[in-house]
Amino acid sequence: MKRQIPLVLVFIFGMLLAIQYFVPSEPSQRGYEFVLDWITIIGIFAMVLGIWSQVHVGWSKIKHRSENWQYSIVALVSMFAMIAFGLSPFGGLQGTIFRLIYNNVFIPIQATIFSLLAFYIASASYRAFRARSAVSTVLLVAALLLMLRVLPMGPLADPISSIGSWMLLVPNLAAKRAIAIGVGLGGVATALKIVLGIERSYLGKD
Amino acid sequence: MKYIILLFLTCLSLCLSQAILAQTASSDPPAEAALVPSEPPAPPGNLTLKDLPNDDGHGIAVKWDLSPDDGAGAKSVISYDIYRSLSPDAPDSLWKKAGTVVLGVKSYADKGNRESDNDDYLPKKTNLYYRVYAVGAGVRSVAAAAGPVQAYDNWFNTLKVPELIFCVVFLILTVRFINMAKRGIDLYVRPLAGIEAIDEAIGRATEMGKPILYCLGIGTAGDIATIASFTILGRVARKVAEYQTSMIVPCIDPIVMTIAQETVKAGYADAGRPDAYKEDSVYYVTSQQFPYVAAVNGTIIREKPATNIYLGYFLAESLLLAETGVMAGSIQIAGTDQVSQLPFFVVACDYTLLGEELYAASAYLGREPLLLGTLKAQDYLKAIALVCIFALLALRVFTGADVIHKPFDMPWW
Amino acid sequence: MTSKTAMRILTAIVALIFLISWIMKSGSGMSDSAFTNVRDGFLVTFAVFLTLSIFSFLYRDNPFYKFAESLYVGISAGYWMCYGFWSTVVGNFVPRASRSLSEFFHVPYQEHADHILIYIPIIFGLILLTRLLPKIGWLSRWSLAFIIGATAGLNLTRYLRSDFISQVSNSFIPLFVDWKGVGDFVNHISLAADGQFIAILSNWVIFVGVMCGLVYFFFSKEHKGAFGVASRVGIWILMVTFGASFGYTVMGRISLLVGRITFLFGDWLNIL
Amino acid sequence: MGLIISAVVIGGGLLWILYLSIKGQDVDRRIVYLFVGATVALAIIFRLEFGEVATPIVKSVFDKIENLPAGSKIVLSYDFDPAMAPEVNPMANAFIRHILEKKHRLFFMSLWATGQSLLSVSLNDVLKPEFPDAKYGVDYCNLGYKAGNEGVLNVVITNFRKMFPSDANGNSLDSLPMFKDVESLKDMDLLISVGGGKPGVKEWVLFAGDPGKIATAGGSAAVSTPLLYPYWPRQLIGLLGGTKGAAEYEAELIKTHPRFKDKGMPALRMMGPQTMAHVVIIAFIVIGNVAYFRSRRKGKQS
Repeated sequence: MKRQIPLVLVFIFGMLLAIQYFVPSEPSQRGYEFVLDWITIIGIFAMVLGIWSQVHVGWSKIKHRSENWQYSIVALVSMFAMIAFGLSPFGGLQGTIFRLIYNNVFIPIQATIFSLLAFYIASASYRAFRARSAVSTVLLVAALLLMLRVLPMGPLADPISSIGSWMLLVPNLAAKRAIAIGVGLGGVATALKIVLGIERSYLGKD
Repeated sequence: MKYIILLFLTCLSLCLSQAILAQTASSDPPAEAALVPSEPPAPPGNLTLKDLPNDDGHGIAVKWDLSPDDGAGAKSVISYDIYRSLSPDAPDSLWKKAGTVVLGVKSYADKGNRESDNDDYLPKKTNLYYRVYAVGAGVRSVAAAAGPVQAYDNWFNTLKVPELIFCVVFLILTVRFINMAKRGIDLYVRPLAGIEAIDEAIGRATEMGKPILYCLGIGTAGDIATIASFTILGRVARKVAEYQTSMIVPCIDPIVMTIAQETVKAGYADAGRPDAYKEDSVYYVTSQQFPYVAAVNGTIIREKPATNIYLGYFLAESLLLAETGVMAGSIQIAGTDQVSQLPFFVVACDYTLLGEELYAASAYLGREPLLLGTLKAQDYLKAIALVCIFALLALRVFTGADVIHKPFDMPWW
Repeated sequence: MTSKTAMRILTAIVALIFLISWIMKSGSGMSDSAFTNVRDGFLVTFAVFLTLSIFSFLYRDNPFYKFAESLYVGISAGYWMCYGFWSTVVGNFVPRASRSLSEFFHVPYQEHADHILIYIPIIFGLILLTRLLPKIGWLSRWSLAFIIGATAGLNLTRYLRSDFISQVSNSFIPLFVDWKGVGDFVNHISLAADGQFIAILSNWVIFVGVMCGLVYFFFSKEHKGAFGVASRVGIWILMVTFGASFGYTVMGRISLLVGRITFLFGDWLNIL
Repeated sequence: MGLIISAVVIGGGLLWILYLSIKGQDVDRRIVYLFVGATVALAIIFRLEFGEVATPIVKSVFDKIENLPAGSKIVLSYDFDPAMAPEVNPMANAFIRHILEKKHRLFFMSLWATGQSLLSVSLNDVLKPEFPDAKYGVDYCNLGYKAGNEGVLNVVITNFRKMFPSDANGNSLDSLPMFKDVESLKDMDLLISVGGGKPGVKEWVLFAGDPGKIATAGGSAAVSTPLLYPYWPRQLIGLLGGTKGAAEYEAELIKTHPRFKDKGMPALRMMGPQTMAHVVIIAFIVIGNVAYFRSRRKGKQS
């Protein structure tokens, strides 16, 4: 019961959906859409598990006064406040307070976290782009060429940007293709292992 | 050898069919014209209808001969309008406009809607009639009419034969190699630095008395990269339990969290220490990319894990996580199938699993014959892909290569 | 002075700056209503405070970052729940489940939907929730099995088309584009599609690159001899690509920072 | 002044760090962060602009417009949406200024529905205030948006009036003097498409420039620029790629027509922080390598 039924379910739904791909007829299309819908609807119930996990982890931190427990209060309060504002009596997703918080708290933090990448990309290049070996020199030179494209380089600007564009076009395409072919195969292999039940660690034990 | 020839032939056929498909998909070159007439253009000729193949039974393929005034004659055609109706002599108001195509095009796939309450509903197994007009500047020709025609369901999509062949070949190869492996034939796999590092990393965590952070990426359970990551997570959890270290698994999706909990629990049980598993070690953060990153970054900097493992589906957060990990002094192992993020992982992490290596990792860690078998099958398919590319190129060279600037025309950006 | 006292002093200074900024911003508000001015002054100042708190993480972890982080995560989780509720529950589920609920939420009830089928995912969903009950928690695996099985099935065939077959068939590129000599390459590095030398060179690089890249991904063969050379070339091609993509991305990331700094200097300090 | 302060602060700092790292000290990542943040901030505060020199691919577009005889007919197509606008709108505005300054006839149109409103913003913010003498229908006209993507080009290459019975304001084309000698795209002297998606520059080349043998130029977002490089120099006379390309064009425009100097050149201004930040990052890469080779040599000696 605990292991067999899930494995059977995996096999049935896996096979059905794999075969569905080849069948264009109407019942098959509708079935496909249903399954996609079902996954979304199960997702709703999963949200309950999400809230539960958050409250559980946060609450146990607060209860045990473990390190940084104060911030769990901030997280929980802001979560429930946001849920409350987002519900119907306050105007839902278009409610004034909901929008205000979203635009003036959420968006600025989001943009700032994203912009941390400007610093990180600099420190990563400083640390990693060193000519330690042939391979890392290639990495370094390619990156440097593309960065030099931005600077006003006078007569050198044209060849540098030509070569840079060429690198973005040609070797890039080759590498992407080679990776994509491998990824395609790996993805299929993983899916097959799951459907056939070769890989079953995700179903737990006992 | 037999197998190889057989495989080669199947691949050849499938690639040819691809090439033919690509040919038929390309449109005619733009026509040239020069005059402005005010009288209606001549109608298109020879209207033929048939059921649209490979569809769900709500489509009709419409074909016609170009109007004599399209690109020639009076050169007055701008486009063609396609109308459909349930009766050949219905009043104009009951003719539904199915579509418009520009000049020079002489076919239209009329894919109607499948819901009867939709405005564009195209009923199945019902007589349908079509009219095609050549449209000029403010005028249109008399109609070319045809019908009846009926739309039918199809039970097999013939355009997908290549995938079917590949699936079958892959399945056969996998079963074959799994059987070989089960019989005890040793299948060689080359060492992968990133995977060997996982073992060391867990040992290091034990020595340091620090946890291991395992991040499944920002994919949902619907991404195959996330699923591949689960298979690795199970094995990492098992080792973590054996070494008696702890692990932290922050998740971006409640379902991913649930599956991860089951996986980690099973890993602990496999190691014989089910009671060491703590439910709170696998937890849900939030379902959005940057808030998730903010929280994980905070965790990394506060817990200072000995090792951070990032495997799964990643976008812009790849560098945000990896650089924070460097700040915290962790050993970092990453892997993703997202080509756009590999550069950042390669630069910032100690070990990176590139693309397919992510999918191969569970087989490496588990070393079970079943898993190694699929790995071998993957290699064979890659060999077939290589042979295909070679063969098709040879074909092109020997049969007089047609010059298309394929690399510059493909939308692969 | 202990670090705790230092922190207290710092917090006080930050609070003071925040207050001054709030007052100044409220005073310089454009709106006629005092309330709007005070509110907008607060919001701009708060956004600045959060922006700087996040930046402070670059120095090291600190209470301001922890606060911003927790707030952000909490708001995000709440936002996501609301969004999920309105889009999935109200938008997707209610119209097919119940007429009275549809009327309550003012969404059109779908007459034609198959109302029985909607209960299958509900059952799966409820089964998923058994996780919260220790005794029958294992039941939830049925739902997980459904999701994983469906995902695996979906990906089993669809991955082949986009990532495998189309990539293989796209690799059939002409290796001898109508050859007209080396003129263009020598005079001027041109990437024109009809500048033959570069076109041919490019196609060869793509061809060799794909081949060697694939060789690199062979797992069950030792990378020795000719095979080893090919796999070395493969990794070189990958590295050129990675380096180029990295260098190319820098500009986009700097733009993000420019945006934030413009916000600080322009919208807050008004010195631009 | 700002440039001197920034150069002293940043340059001096970098030299000091180089000295430290040669002596064997490792640079803390926070120093790197500080430098990146400070350079970008200084560049923004002092509005640093660098002497962008037009690369041939940009210069050829500029020269084309510069050297066409007055009264030449030029099409400018807005093929982008608000998301792309920060990157490509400066190009479009620079083109408008340059074309009208040289007294050419300018035909606006758009293959993107979203281009229409961006187009009217340009008309109201740039064209009307800066060229009050330009007459609608004589010096410029707005054909607006037409659905049909490259199909539109297919038609207008043979005849404008078929696709555009009237302009965006409802005037018939025959009532506009500038259309007197215009039958189709082939009567145009230059086609310019500004955009980064599809349909965009590539479609203009394949469906208009190439079949009609009309000079075509383009401006595109940085992401799609490498894809367009192959068409240069034969099918495209020139191309402005991303903010960098736009800045080069603006620099060239200011050089030749100084009266635009105070009009605010957004791409040039954007390039200031970009250039500074890139210099700093490249400098750090160099410092890192110097330190690395030095430590390796030391390692060998001992």
